[in-house]
Amino acid sequence: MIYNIPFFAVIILIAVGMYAVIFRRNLIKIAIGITIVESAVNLFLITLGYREGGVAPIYTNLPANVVIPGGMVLPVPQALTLTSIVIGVAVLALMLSFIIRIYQYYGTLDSKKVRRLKE
Amino acid sequence: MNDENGEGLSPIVKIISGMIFPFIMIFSLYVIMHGHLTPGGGFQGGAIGASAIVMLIVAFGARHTEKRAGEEKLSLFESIGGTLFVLVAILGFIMAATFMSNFLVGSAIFGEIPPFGSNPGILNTGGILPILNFAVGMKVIGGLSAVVLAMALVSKEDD
Amino acid sequence: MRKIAVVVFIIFFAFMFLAAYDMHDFGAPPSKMDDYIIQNTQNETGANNGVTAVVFDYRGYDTLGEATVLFTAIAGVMVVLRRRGENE
Amino acid sequence: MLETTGGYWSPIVWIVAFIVAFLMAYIMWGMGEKKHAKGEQEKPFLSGQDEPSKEAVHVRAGNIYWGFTETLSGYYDFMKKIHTGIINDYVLWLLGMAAIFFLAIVLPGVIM
Amino acid sequence: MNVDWLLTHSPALLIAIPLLAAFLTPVIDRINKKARDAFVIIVLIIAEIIMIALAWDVFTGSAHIYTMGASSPTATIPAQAAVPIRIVLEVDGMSAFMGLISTTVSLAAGFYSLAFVKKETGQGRYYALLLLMLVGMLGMEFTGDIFNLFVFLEVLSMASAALIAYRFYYGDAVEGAFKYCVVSSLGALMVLFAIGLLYGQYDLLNMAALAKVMKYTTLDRIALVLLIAAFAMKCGAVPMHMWTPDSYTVAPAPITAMLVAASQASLYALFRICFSLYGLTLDVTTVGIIIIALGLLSMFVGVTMALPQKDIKRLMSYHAVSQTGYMLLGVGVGLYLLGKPDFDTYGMAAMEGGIFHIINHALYKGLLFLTAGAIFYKVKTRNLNEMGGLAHSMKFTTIFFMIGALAIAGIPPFNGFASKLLIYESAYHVSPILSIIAMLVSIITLASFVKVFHSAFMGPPMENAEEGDVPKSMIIGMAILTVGIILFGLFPGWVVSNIVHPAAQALAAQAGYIGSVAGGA
Repeated sequence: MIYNIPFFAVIILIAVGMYAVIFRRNLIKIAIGITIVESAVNLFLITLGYREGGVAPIYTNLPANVVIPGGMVLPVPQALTLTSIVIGVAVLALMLSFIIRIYQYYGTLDSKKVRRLKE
Repeated sequence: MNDENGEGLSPIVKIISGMIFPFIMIFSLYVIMHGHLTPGGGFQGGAIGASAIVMLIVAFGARHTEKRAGEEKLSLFESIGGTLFVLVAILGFIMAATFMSNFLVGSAIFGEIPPFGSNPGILNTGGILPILNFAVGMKVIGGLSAVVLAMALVSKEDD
Repeated sequence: MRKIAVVVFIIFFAFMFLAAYDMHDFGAPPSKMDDYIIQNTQNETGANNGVTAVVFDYRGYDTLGEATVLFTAIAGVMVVLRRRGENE
Repeated sequence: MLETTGGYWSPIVWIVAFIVAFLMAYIMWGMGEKKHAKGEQEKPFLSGQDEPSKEAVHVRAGNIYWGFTETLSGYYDFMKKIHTGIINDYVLWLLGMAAIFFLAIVLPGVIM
Repeated sequence: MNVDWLLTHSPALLIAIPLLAAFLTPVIDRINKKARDAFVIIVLIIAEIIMIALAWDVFTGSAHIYTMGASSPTATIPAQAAVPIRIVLEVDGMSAFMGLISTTVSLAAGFYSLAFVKKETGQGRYYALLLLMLVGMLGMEFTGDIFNLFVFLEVLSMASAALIAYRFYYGDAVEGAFKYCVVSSLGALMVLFAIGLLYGQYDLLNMAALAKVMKYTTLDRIALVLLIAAFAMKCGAVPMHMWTPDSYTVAPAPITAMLVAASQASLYALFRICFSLYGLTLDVTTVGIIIIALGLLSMFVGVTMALPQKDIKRLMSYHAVSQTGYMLLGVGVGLYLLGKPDFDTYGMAAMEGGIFHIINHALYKGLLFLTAGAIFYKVKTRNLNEMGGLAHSMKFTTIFFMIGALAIAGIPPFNGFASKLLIYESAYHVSPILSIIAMLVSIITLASFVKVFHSAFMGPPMENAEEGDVPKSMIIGMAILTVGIILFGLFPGWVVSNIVHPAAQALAAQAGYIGSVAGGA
């Protein structure tokens, strides 16, 4: 369906992120890939709540001609996105600090060499 | 060009970032305190405030910033913000029926109920929302800047 | 090995595209719960901003969890990047 | 007393039975020959050789079940090949299993 | 503040008290270290007491509903609305059961940590993260809201990842933590995407309300696949188990015991999704077979990989994978038979076995990891080849280890036997091969623990081993779990009918789950 282009964009973005996680061996690139997937999912949540021609669900200085509730976009997906963005920041911070330590103790960022734990 | 620690950017950057630092903080506070009226809120305002501190870290160097406000102090700030959030949530038990209930709606503090529909925005509304926004703002300012400071200090440890 | 990876990748995303194809039309979401929130945010929470009302009131518990995640991650960063040799 | 579909299981009865069996074994052991010589007779007989010290004959962990892993070496080689320890592969396994579940659960619904 | 008030608010209190304590712990740490230790232990004991009270009330009465921020805890649906708007906590038998596991294991780990991390820096944050892990587990188990499940899943993952890397100076600890962090955050993102799919279709986030309108469309199927894959990965099912040994091995021992409980929280989420969210709308045969297959693979691969390991904690981690297989098998058989006429006889027994095995596994695997930590504390190595003769100096640890090892191998009269018996008998009716494999796995489990016992505790004493056993607080931590194992082993009938049966019933009866939040099904 042609109207679903934003959803297709989300999937393509997820595919890009997953590609980085699976096929790239640099740990920082893996972290970047996860962040891209994260952004894609956030984009997905935001697009879920869009109503055609809707304005933000804020009553401060709201234009008079807006239909309530049909003329406003959905507030819940925005709140979910906000939550998920902060969670993404938290994950990224933790992951980067792990990478810093890995680089100190292994001297490399290659995921094929960061494997003292195996079998 | 460098100060006695051998780090930080040029004096021009230092002076200008020092000058605009209070303005960014005021803007951050504005975004936090108007969270229940306009787009924005605790997280967004907190991120702005944290970016001001990160700007200082970049301009003056991590060691210099650490002397003024160490990562431990910043994360203490964060702990206090988190505690405030939970305490307000727990007050819901005592003041009203359930955890996290908005017990301030209808009271004198932030309790005004705005007229339905479009209005210019009254600051004294929102119940516990402004307080929670403030708590979260504190948390985010403390937390994010503490993370950046910790990472900047660790990358300096080697040399 | 790389061939298997490519095949898995293609199968997985074929079904994800199926999901995108099957979604409701963009711009016309179902809105039972959200309409209630839009209509009642002002008299129930006293806030003009619907999103903030959801974030801190209707789904305030989620925000508590989210603040906890942030706190957790920051405590984690401090633990991982801490200096050693103070207590020992 | 735990009722199962095929019967029941009662640990108390089991313990009583265990104690009874233990007592019977103890009594039988007590009825054995009592006048064997201490010292010389307790040592194992190794074709006249001296018994090696305990440290020398202690089997280390890596050697226990050597025969088992050797017999199943084909299986274990395959397992070692799979457990690469590379993070990319871990994610690929996750994605692969999701793909298999997709084929098993979603595909029948789409076809029908 | 009477008992009724406490019971009504206990679901929220159980989250709020450890959470507040977690925020306060770094502050108290700056003031006094001893006060911090006492504070953490007191909070854990309070949580345990409230949890037991709540669980008792749930098992004897009905499910507790708690609506966050509403005018009354049971007002799930506002007057003018047709669906739940706010976040609802729903503590039914299964949630209370899992909550008991989480708090008990946390209490043991808390006591154990007092001595175990005494020489480390950054203890204030260590305890804060330990409390946050408890919060994450309880949050996941109590919530009735699917997005909230995601949030607490992330709390749990982040706290676990940070604690796995606690001893970062070993290098490989950070590697294990990084791997855990990557797979768990990707899994969580898959969960979030699935939540988006469900939300986009029904505009609902409450699980009971979603279950009421669930139609099992293609999108629902895709969401189901993503949820199953993510949660099966998080609970360590083969072949997505590779992160499990990596991260369990390098984490400090009390944290490993907590991680066992944490992966069981994911297992709970998997069961909750299958039984309560989808229930009979899903294709129970296919999904049941998938879960049974995952269980069989986990059992077999886990135990065979455990046998040749030389690292004591890595060996036990593979056993954790293998024991997870039993739970998947038991509950998978239940799901396979759900809605079929056999369910009331074999299906229920299988589910009881699988669920009983969850608590048994948490107790004895927690205990075994704690004894492994005690060994590491004494000899400073995890390599079995370098150990020997520890029974000479560590009497208590040896006894605890023997009890744990006999319980995990399913030797009567310990608790492992009771739950495995239930699983064998009921799985036999689906296919005899399932029971045969399960028994075979049990035998190899015993074999590999004989190996550990022989190489760590038997033999001549080590030259460089210190005299004496581990400190008292570590023994208390292990003793808590040991008492649980013995009690559960001696009174399995009472436990199954009073604790496990309500939990299994809560999972199987979807109508009850929906009805208590969203009105009649």
